[in-house]
Amino acid sequence: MAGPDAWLLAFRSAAVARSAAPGQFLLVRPPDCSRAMLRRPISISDVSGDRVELLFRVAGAGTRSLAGLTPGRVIDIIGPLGSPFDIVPGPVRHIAVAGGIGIAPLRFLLRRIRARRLPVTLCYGCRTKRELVPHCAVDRIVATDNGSCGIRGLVTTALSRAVDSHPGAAVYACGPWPMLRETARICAERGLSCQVSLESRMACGVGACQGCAVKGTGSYLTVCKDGPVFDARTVDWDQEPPT
Amino acid sequence: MAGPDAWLLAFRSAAVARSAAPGQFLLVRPPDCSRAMLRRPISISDVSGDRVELLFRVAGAGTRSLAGLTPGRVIDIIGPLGSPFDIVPGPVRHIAVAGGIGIAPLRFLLRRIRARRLPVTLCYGCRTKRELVPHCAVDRIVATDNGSCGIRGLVTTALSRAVDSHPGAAVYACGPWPMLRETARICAERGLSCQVSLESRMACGVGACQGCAVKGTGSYLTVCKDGPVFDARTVDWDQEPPT
Amino acid sequence: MSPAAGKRPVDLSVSLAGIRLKNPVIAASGTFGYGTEYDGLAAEFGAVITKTVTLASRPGNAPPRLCETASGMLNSIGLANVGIDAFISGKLPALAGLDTAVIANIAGDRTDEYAALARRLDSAPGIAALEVNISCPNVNQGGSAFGADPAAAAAVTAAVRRVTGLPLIVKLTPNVSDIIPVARAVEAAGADALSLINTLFGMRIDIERRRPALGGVTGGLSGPAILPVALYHVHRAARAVSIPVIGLGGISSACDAIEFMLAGAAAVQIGTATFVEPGTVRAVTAGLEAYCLRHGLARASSITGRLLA
Amino acid sequence: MSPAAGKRPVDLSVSLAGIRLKNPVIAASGTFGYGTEYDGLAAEFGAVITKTVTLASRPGNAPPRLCETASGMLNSIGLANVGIDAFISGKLPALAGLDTAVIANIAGDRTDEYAALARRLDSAPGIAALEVNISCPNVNQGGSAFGADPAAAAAVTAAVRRVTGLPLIVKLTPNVSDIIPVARAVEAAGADALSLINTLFGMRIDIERRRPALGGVTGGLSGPAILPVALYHVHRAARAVSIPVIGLGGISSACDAIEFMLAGAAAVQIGTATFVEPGTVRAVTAGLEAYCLRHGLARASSITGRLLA
Ligand SMILES: Cc1cc2nc3c(=O)[nH]c(=O)nc-3n(C[C@H](O)[C@H](O)[C@H](O)COP(=O)(O)OP(=O)(O)OC[C@H]3O[C@@H](n4cnc5c(N)ncnc54)[C@H](O)[C@@H]3O)c2cc1C
Ligand SMILES: Cc1cc2nc3c(=O)[nH]c(=O)nc-3n(C[C@H](O)[C@H](O)[C@H](O)COP(=O)(O)OP(=O)(O)OC[C@H]3O[C@@H](n4cnc5c(N)ncnc54)[C@H](O)[C@@H]3O)c2cc1C
Ligand SMILES: Cc1cc2nc3c(=O)[nH]c(=O)nc-3n(C[C@H](O)[C@H](O)[C@H](O)COP(=O)(O)O)c2cc1C
Ligand SMILES: Cc1cc2nc3c(=O)[nH]c(=O)nc-3n(C[C@H](O)[C@H](O)[C@H](O)COP(=O)(O)O)c2cc1C
Ligand code: FES
Ligand code: FES
Repeated sequence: MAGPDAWLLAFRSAAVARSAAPGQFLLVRPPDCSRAMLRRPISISDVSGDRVELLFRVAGAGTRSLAGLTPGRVIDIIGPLGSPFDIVPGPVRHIAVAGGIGIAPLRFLLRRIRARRLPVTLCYGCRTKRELVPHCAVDRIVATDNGSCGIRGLVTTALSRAVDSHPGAAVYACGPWPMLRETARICAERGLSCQVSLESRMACGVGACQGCAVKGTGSYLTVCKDGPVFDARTVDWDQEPPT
Repeated sequence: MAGPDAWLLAFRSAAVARSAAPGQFLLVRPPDCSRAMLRRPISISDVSGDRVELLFRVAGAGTRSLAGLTPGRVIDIIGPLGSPFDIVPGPVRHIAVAGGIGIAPLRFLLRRIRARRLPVTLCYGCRTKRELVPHCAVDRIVATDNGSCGIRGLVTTALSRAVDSHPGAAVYACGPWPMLRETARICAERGLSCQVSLESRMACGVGACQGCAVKGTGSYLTVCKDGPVFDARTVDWDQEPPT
Repeated sequence: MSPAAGKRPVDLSVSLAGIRLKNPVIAASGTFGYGTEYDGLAAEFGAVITKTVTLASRPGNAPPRLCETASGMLNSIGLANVGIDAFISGKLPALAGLDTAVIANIAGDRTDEYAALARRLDSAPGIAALEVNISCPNVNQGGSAFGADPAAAAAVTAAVRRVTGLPLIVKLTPNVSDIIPVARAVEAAGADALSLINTLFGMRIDIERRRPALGGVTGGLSGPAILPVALYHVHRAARAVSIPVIGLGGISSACDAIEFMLAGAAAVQIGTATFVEPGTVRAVTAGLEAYCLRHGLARASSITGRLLA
Repeated sequence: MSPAAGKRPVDLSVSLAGIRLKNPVIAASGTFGYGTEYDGLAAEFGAVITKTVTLASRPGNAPPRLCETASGMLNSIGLANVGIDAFISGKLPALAGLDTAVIANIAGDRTDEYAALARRLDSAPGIAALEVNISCPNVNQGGSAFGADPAAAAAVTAAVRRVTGLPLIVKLTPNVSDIIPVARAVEAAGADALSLINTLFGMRIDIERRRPALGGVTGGLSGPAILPVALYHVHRAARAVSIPVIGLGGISSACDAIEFMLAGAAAVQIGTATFVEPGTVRAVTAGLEAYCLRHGLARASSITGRLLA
């Protein structure tokens, strides 16, 4: 466990480690469970050597059965899938915005940004201090609903301040829909590059079934193949949250 | 494991131990398994103190998931259910006839017969020596298909000899349908009391659904409530084996 | 809502087709025998529906009668039952003492058999309502043939209506392309409520023996596998008629039951889930209560039809 | 059978509606995109059926489009597709190189739309057959309405038959009280084969938000949950027509596939199982081979219809 209901699942896979890019995900098959037949999309949360980390929250039957995996068990995955974050070349500063379990893909992104020795700030919002997941040491601003850690309030408030002190920053976000929508708005207002990682229920994970569609500004977009990382300007923020 | 694919599952339950009689069964819920929703009927194979033993063969998904239970896990059961063997008062000798995993309920029966210090013989047939399950020491005649232990041939051949040397014996049998049919024939021919434990697929286990019916000489009989132990004369031996 | 209000007990009772049930959870016909096989369980239910009874006793189909499938089961019991005489003399008396409403489920091969059964039960003591089974998949005549044809369904309903003052619940089959014409026809013919769904037609094969897995060749599919199909039909039927609808098919938890109620069901039935876990009824009533508390509802009946747009 | 004979490789190929497939395992429409999304997998199948294509491109239904159920899933994709022009120019070329037969699945709102699609595809290169979808549960017009009415189903089939020499497979819906009249009508109208089943109507509700779980409100149920229903219809249809029947619905293993073939299916399709395990096709072909060896069958096609009495 990596928090009140966040779990860290680590396994070795040279193939995944070699090809994975931050923002990509795996389709993980829940161990035999009568209530979870389909695979669950889980972001690649970190890679070092051939060790791959997944960080997830128990949301229902599928993630619960994953949380029940014991060391030594084999895990059945497909991936890496999806189109990753694109580390924008040369801006003044990279700002990652995480809401709750949205920290998962950003941990991997932060590792890659740091590896390039680029300046980076993490704005990390959680309901309470207890939910904060330990993550790699970067410059960070924490926001909690109750002020139990960092500033009291929304992570997007922290983001507003951060972008205002770093003009021209590139923003990368993952978290609940309202947070992403607000992040997109803040960035659009200032003309900043903003990439968001979206969620949707999935079946195939490879663009074959059209099941994970979300509304784009033009047509529908598949979260599994066109995303999960999208330029925030291509997403229709007025739709119902897709999950 | 108690043989090549026989498993011994022991647990403590004062309630079951107190009320169980040989021939009765439990409805066991397979641990979460997408291919086995219904409970599986498993005979009570032995009771001592408040320890209850089940002995079972992996036949499919349900028993496979039971075989995967690890020590310390809780097992979800209903029972004891069904009508038990009736230890016939005062015959010359009690003869138990087991075919393969049919030994399961007879182990408990043998314990109870021995506790009453009644004379007993076990005729026990298996495909090979490897399949023989260790059981309480009684006078026994083993038969294997390949002669790897005891006599070579059918357990019913052993039974014929045993009943011929013990006129007036009471016979108790559990095993595959053809073995039971032959056992019934042998006993009927000699006018011996013969009780057989039948199998059938079950849903409710309490006589509510009529799903486990087998043909009796008159009407259908429910294996779960009228049985599983029947006087062999009440069973229609010409029907297709019920499972 | 104040904490005190939140603690006030929820009223689980429902009124249905003129009868009052202490809670909306009903034991489904054929899965609860004649009400007494599950020791002490009957009293947990708002009502208990007995195994379908026919005029003459029936032996039922050849074994095997059961076969498990993914999250479901097939049965080809074939309306094995003791017949109306033995039902009234041998089974009803034991039900009299139970703290639950007793609903008798009837079926026949012809319309006049339904009427004859209803007439007999009309004068029998201790019966709260009749459930008319025009949807059994396991008989050659009658059965679901009535339930698939609006006119035949209406004829059975009307024939029964004519001979009894008991509340009439008609149980429909999901094996139709559109349930609405059947539901409306049955309503117009005098039904007081509908039950849906009965089982779906299904089959399995034993590939090594190359034989159907069931003695009856085909059977009825029940259990969690069919829940989405049942909910679909309940949702549509509840919008199409103004009599109450009782939802069933695959319910194994309070959440499942609430889905049916939101979709428009006034009450629910539990069938297959009782086999898997006899205590399902308790879990469902407790879960209904918790849901009502969480959503500030004073009575469970308020859940019915609250689905948004 | 001698050990040598037992080791001779099994012939997995089947002939169907005038086309020869290297094995009887086919990717089901809508679950395998346009054939290339699953890297390298197409070549494992005897044939690949592309996502239903319509005349104009369609965006599909509002999200969420998927919802899991016990041993199954609901989808309300709504025939999201690129339209016939983009299909022919943008999707077909990539399929040309694949070592598998390509079957194009078509649907329209009206009979003439089906005919127009068939006419376009008749002259398009690399198409082995057409699958005519008269059974989609997720569209308001056409779709399964055609499939539930024998006359409408026959009209669509005849209209398509008139304009193309391609082998015609008609895909039927299980949402009918009796599939036989539809199967026979479609056969008489010129179909070369039948595919069944498409998905069952289904629904789920999110009880906390009190909203349907799917943006499209109702959806189509697929996966292991529906296997017994599919087998039931395949078994009946195969006995009622003399054209080959392709069985699908919930198949996730070789054993499942063999059940359909014993029931009379000449080939099978894999849909939902590919999502769960893309390698299902390999497991099924290997398992068919092993079954044939075990039962002394020289060719997989001998399994078809071998069910005993
Ligand atoms: C690309 C991608 C990457 C993801 N990465 C992570 C991650 O790294 N860590 C993590 O904890 N979660 C992640 N998620 C979310 C995760 O997939 C869902 O929480 C999970 O599928 C829920 O499955 P379940 O069986 O536990 O719950 P269910 O019982 O299936 O659902 C419980 C609740 O979760 C919602 N839900 C179901 N499926 C999804 C889904 N695919 N996405 C979002 N919500 C869903 C349902 O609507 C329901 O409200 C990711 C989702 C996507 C699409
Ligand atoms: C009263 C009773 C007592 C039993 N006691 C024991 C016991 O002590 N030890 C033991 O190993 N087995 C016992 N059985 C048999 C046991 O119940 C089945 O082997 C088991 O239910 C198979 O479940 P499965 O999921 O493993 O296999 P499945 O996949 O369900 O079936 C595998 C094979 O077993 C057959 N089968 C399925 N259900 C039953 C059933 N209820 N009875 C017989 N065959 C069945 C099927 O037709 C199939 O051929 C007993 C059965 C009954 C009725
Ligand atoms: C073993 C069995 C026997 C049944 N017998 C009857 C019956 O006699 N009459 C009837 O109306 N329905 C009968 N049914 C159908 C159930 O009442 C119910 O409609 C169906 O099983 C769907 O509900 P469930 O999924 O909760 O079981 C039977 C179902 C099962 C599983
Ligand atoms: C996500 C999804 C999309 C589907 N789209 C189509 C389609 O476009 N055309 C069609 O004929 N069938 C479509 N189907 C139905 C399948 O081809 C198949 O008939 C059904 O899913 C049953 O098979 P299965 O249980 O193996 O999935 C779709 C099924 C799913 C799950
Ligand atoms: S999950 Fe199938 S297209 Fe995205
Ligand atoms: S299992 Fe239900 S009557 Fe025997």
